[in-house]
Amino acid sequence: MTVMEQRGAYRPSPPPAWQPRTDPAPLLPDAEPYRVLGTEAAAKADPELLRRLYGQLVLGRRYNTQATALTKQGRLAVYPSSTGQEACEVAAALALEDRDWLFPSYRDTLAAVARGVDPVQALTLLRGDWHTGYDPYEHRVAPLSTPLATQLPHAVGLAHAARLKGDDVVALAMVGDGGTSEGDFHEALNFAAVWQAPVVFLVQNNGFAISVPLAKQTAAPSLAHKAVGYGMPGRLVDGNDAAAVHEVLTDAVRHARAGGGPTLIEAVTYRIDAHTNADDATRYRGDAEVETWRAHDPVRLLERELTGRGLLDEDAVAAVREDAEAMAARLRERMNQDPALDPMDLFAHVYAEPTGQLREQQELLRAELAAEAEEGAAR
Amino acid sequence: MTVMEQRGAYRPSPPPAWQPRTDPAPLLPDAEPYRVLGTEAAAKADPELLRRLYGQLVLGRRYNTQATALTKQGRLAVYPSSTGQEACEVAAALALEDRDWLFPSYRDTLAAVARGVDPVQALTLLRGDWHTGYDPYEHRVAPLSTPLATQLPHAVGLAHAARLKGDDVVALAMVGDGGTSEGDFHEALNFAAVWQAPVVFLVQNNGFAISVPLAKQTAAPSLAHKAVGYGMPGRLVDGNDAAAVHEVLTDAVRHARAGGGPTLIEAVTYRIDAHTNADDATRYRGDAEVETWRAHDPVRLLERELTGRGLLDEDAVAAVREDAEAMAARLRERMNQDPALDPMDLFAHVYAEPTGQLREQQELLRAELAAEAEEGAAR
Amino acid sequence: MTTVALKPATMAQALTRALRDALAADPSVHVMGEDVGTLGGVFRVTDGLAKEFGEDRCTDTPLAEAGILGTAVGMAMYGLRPVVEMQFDAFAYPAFEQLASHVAKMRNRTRGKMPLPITVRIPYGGGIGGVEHHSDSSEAYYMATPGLHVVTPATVADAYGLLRAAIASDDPVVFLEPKRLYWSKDSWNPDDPPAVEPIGRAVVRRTGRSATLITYGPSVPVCLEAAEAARAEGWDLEVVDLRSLVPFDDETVCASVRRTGRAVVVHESNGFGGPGGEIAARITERCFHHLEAPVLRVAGFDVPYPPPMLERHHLPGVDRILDAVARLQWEAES
Amino acid sequence: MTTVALKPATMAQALTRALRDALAADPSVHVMGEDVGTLGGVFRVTDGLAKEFGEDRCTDTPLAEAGILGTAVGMAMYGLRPVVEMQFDAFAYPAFEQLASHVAKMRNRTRGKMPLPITVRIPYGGGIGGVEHHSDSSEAYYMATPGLHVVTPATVADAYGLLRAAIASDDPVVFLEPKRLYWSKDSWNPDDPPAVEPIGRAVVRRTGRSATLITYGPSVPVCLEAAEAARAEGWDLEVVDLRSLVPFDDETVCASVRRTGRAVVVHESNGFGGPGGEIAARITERCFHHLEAPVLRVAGFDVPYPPPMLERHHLPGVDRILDAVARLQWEAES
Ligand SMILES: Cc1ncc(C[n+]2csc(CCOP(=O)(O)OP(=O)(O)O)c2C)c(N)n1
Ligand SMILES: Cc1ncc(C[n+]2csc(CCOP(=O)(O)OP(=O)(O)O)c2C)c(N)n1
Ligand SMILES: [Mg+2]
Ligand SMILES: [Mg+2]
Repeated sequence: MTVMEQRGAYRPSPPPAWQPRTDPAPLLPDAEPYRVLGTEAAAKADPELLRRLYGQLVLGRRYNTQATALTKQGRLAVYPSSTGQEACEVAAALALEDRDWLFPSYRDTLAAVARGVDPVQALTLLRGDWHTGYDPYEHRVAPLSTPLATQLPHAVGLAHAARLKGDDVVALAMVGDGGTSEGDFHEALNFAAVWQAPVVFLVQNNGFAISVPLAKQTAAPSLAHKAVGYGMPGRLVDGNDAAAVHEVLTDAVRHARAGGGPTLIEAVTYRIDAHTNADDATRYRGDAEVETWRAHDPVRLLERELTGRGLLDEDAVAAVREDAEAMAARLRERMNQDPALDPMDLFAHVYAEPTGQLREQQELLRAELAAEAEEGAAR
Repeated sequence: MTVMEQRGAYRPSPPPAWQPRTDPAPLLPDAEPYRVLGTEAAAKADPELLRRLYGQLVLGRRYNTQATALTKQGRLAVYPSSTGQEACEVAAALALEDRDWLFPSYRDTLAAVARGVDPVQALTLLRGDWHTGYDPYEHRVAPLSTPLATQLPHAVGLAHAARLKGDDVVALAMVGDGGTSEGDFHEALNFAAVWQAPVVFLVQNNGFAISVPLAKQTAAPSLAHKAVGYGMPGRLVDGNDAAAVHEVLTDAVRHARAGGGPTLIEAVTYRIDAHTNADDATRYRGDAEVETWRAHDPVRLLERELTGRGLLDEDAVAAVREDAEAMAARLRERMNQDPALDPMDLFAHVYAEPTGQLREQQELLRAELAAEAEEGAAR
Repeated sequence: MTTVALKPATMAQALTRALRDALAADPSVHVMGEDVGTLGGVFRVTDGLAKEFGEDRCTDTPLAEAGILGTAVGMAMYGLRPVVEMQFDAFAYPAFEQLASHVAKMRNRTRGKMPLPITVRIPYGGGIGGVEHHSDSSEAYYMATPGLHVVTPATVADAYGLLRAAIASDDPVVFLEPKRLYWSKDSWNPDDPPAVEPIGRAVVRRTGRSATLITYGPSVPVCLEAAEAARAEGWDLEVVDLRSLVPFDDETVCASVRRTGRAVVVHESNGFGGPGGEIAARITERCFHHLEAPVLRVAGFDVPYPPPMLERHHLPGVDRILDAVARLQWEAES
Repeated sequence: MTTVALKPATMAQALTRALRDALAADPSVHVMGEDVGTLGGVFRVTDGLAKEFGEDRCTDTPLAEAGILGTAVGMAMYGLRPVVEMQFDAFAYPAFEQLASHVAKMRNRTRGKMPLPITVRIPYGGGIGGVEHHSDSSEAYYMATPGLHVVTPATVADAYGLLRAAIASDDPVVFLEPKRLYWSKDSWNPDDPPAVEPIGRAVVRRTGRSATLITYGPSVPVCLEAAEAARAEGWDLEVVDLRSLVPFDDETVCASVRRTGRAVVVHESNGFGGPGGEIAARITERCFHHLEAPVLRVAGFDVPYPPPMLERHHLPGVDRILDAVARLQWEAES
């Protein structure tokens, strides 16, 4: 049986003999975002996992604040912070197996780092020394995608290819609430469902697309309600509840790996910082809203759960914070070094072999650089 | 209150204080396509309307067969027939008020004609003498759209503009099942819902996109299930039941006109003919399937209802058929005349004023035509 | 005698003023795009417009460029004059089908019955340290699409005049805004903004006798700088600012080249398949016997736009322009 | 002595054979697009492939061009070699963002770590009586996008050889198939199909001394016909078939023009901003002192592609080419 034949899609019979079709009910999301922390479900969660998530959340938060600080020091051109969204970032990385693939959006540096990408290489795009700083194949992390939603069909294609090759690889694709409005979102979800590709779509609904609030982006009951229109399950989860996001993602990944097809997950969260350091968020939202969400901070939510249940003591908290500070110090130090640059790289990777045209241009730049060096030496 | 403020879209509160949102239940389609003919609902239908629909169906069917015949005679380059889908075509035209707008896809010549467009002008695109043969403003029918689904955002924009101007105009946009896979479908529905634009989307699910069956196009429970993901109602209707399609469309148009926003309607129907005269449908589907659908023919369905209830006698049937034959004869006659062509038209409408570049090219062609004419005269 | 109060203004401010004046003058003008409302646009070009004219006249759309341009088409069909903002050059690509297959063709398709007076504002080009996809020079795509006008200002005054003209045009105009000139300044009289320039006329920004630099948008200041520097080498360069790529002003360009006998076309866009090929070819067709040397081109390299730290090597700079001028076969003259 | 059994084949058949041989030779090759499976494509180029290799190797996709190309990108990331079919030229536009922002740039973005060996087959050009959107010559868009190869065959043998080479290339190739040559015939030996041509070499299709016609794809047969007709006027025309627009074979082209001293570039694509500008400009840059006349261009008019009944007036035909040749300033010679 080919992959094409495994699809359980519908072909209507003539209306007079209408056939029962895919049942939409199980594809609809719950009325409320799924939560674990502070609920009975928390008791069933693996304490080891919770502690691991906590450690990563603290590291992630520190990474965000450090990277933002680096923009102020001119060491980073721009940083789209995921402060307030660390639960999603970290859970996305931890829900995957090593052989799986992550497709981050431009805001998801942290997910890439949590998956193992070198913290400095992950910032290459935003520092401006190259477009992607890491080898995507090393940790199976696609380049951070700047054009919104365009990475979603890539994830579908990769997952489909893996399945065709008989590999049980899952692709996790991340996108923002704003990105769901793009045609590529639609096409990716549709291909995934038709092909029953092992993909999980994680929408971080952080309330805004730059300045545009969700109410101007969609009129849907929830973004998770889009799933049924493709014939895949839609799940709604509290995006600040790391345990809940991790559980929902893990379930979806398992489902996909088992051949169950794609899932759309909407994680309800909030962008605490401005869109990027270059943005002025006071132009479009009030402090009160931000404060409400600060009270629902993902790090503190998990910390409260862990300390309340005696799974984390002061020493452990201190140790985690120390780790985070050490990471930040290393990051600062490395980012303070100027990256090595070779202007001739402009031509090195356009094609496998530079065309004749590019070789001519290479020579032109080489000559210019030589002249510049000479002038520099002469001065 | 501006149009922007009237939207009833959702803005989530922090998960700990999750707010009730748009109720998805009323947005979901029924489990079965809505039917009128042969059900109790038929008794409530206006006999006058049913007879009018019937007359139009017969005319429409005849138009389809005549146009297809014209392709065989080389009088039309190509014709995508809507035989089997006449109920949708005709109901779409009749459900609209005069001031409303129709946005047909490339297959919907018939809807344009049923709305009043000159039957020959409607074929200009397919005859090949120009791209659009009619003035879109005369009957408020947009040009037949060849690039699939691209006309849907146009309908949304027009409806939105009318609303901004205070006109209670509704736009009805038609698209095929295949067209729902395009990004433009998604973006149009989303804009419509966010703007609460007075648009009705009619998807004719005729089972195929050229050779590709619906099962390879979508895995959704139904195409109408896509509506909830945009926050608009989705309706499923038997597309061969003219009374049902007319009723569902009329409701949706009324709802839109009253400020209730857009509706997505899936009409389940079947393309009886090949994709176009140039297509060989035996390559991808069997006769048995076609026969099942022939048994559910929209013209016969309505005829059965009308004659069964004594609303149509043999004389009336004969009169309708005579009208249809007369229409076909006029169409044949007019299409047998070669259209008047002026090659200089190539330059006439590219811009309001031809650019200098175009004027040069105009002169070149003018000289060529003069030389041609001279040679012709010399021979 | 009245004294005119000249005040400094940036190109961004001139654009804002043009939009404001257009919105005030004509109720059918509507501004729309991502973040153009409450925020005033990521470059603040639409700053204050939503407040002044309401969100229905300056609208934050959902995040979908094909949807933005596609709905603008529908709005134009109903008699409005949409002014669409694409947030950055590369983010106009999702709208490419709407642009190429509808915006450019609707008037022609309907024998003039359904013109689409749409202005598509696109901040374009590099030099601002933008990460990938934020610095493309995409004018070649639009030039190759009959039915579009393609316009790009290089001065504060032209930013105002050309944008007003674009909005007033009954044809679709792709209005390319050189990002790195947004904060360039000039003085003008805000009580009497510059006249609305007709679209399609190039202008000689600097007269000279030795050779002509033909350029537009972000490269205009660079060429003027190069022309200054060239004096030291004994070259007196003329600089032509095209302002409009479509329609193309053959007259002004050829008059200059016939006078100088030598020309270099300068732009940021990639050289191969870029605007310079068309420009050089049509000059050569028209002025062949006046040319002392082939028309040369100085352009961005044929590579994807480089990362911020390398962009200065990609962009045509003064030295690269002067090197090209030096290759204009001056020996042949003597 | 072995006798070679030459048989007639159409260009469409040669393309089918190339796909079949590529699918058979390399399990990573996957064909995908609208109607390419069961139907075998609207031009039947993929006829029989789904049956022979299964639907997973030749796949009917949902109707969404960005989705097709976008998923192909992901498949290529995982080591496959997708061969994507766009049903018609204008229907490739929805995929423009994926093509320009990802397909063309992924190798560069990742410093060569993530090449995308994708072939995008696009039936292009007119002359088949297609209604609007079915006859665009969109090569200028692709030429202006660094990172893409752009290839187009004009003969049955090249259709085979170049498509095999495109699929074998580790870089993305936009493979433009001249629709109206699909049914053009030539004889070949099906047991020993022509060698795989390396991409990037033009070929002289006809030698001549008076002037060079530089062309590609659908205009090659027209130019050969024009060259025959020119004999009556006393002109001996050389015809160069570019075959590859990117990379561009300056060597072959310039060698010819240096020999003849005169050139006309011929293509269907609109003239303004079309490939001819680039070609004429680079010839002039390189061969200025060999030119007896400016390089002229014969191209489609700068109008949206006309309806079927008018297309013959738009397309460069023999007469228009000869008129251009006549304008090559022959007096200057004597
Ligand atoms: C195709 C495209 N259009 C526009 C942009 C410019 N842009 C960058 S981020 C952004 C908002 C994204 O919002 P969302 O998807 O909610 O993600 P978030 O920033 O909230 O993480 C926009 C409009 C882009 N990167 N890509
Ligand atoms: C954007 C675009 N892609 C491809 C095509 C080529 N094409 C024409 S009709 C068709 C199938 C359409 O199927 P559907 O939407 O179901 O409409 P139907 O033909 O059944 O009425 C295709 C692929 C097109 N016209 N536009
Ligand atoms: Mg967001
Ligand atoms: Mg269909």
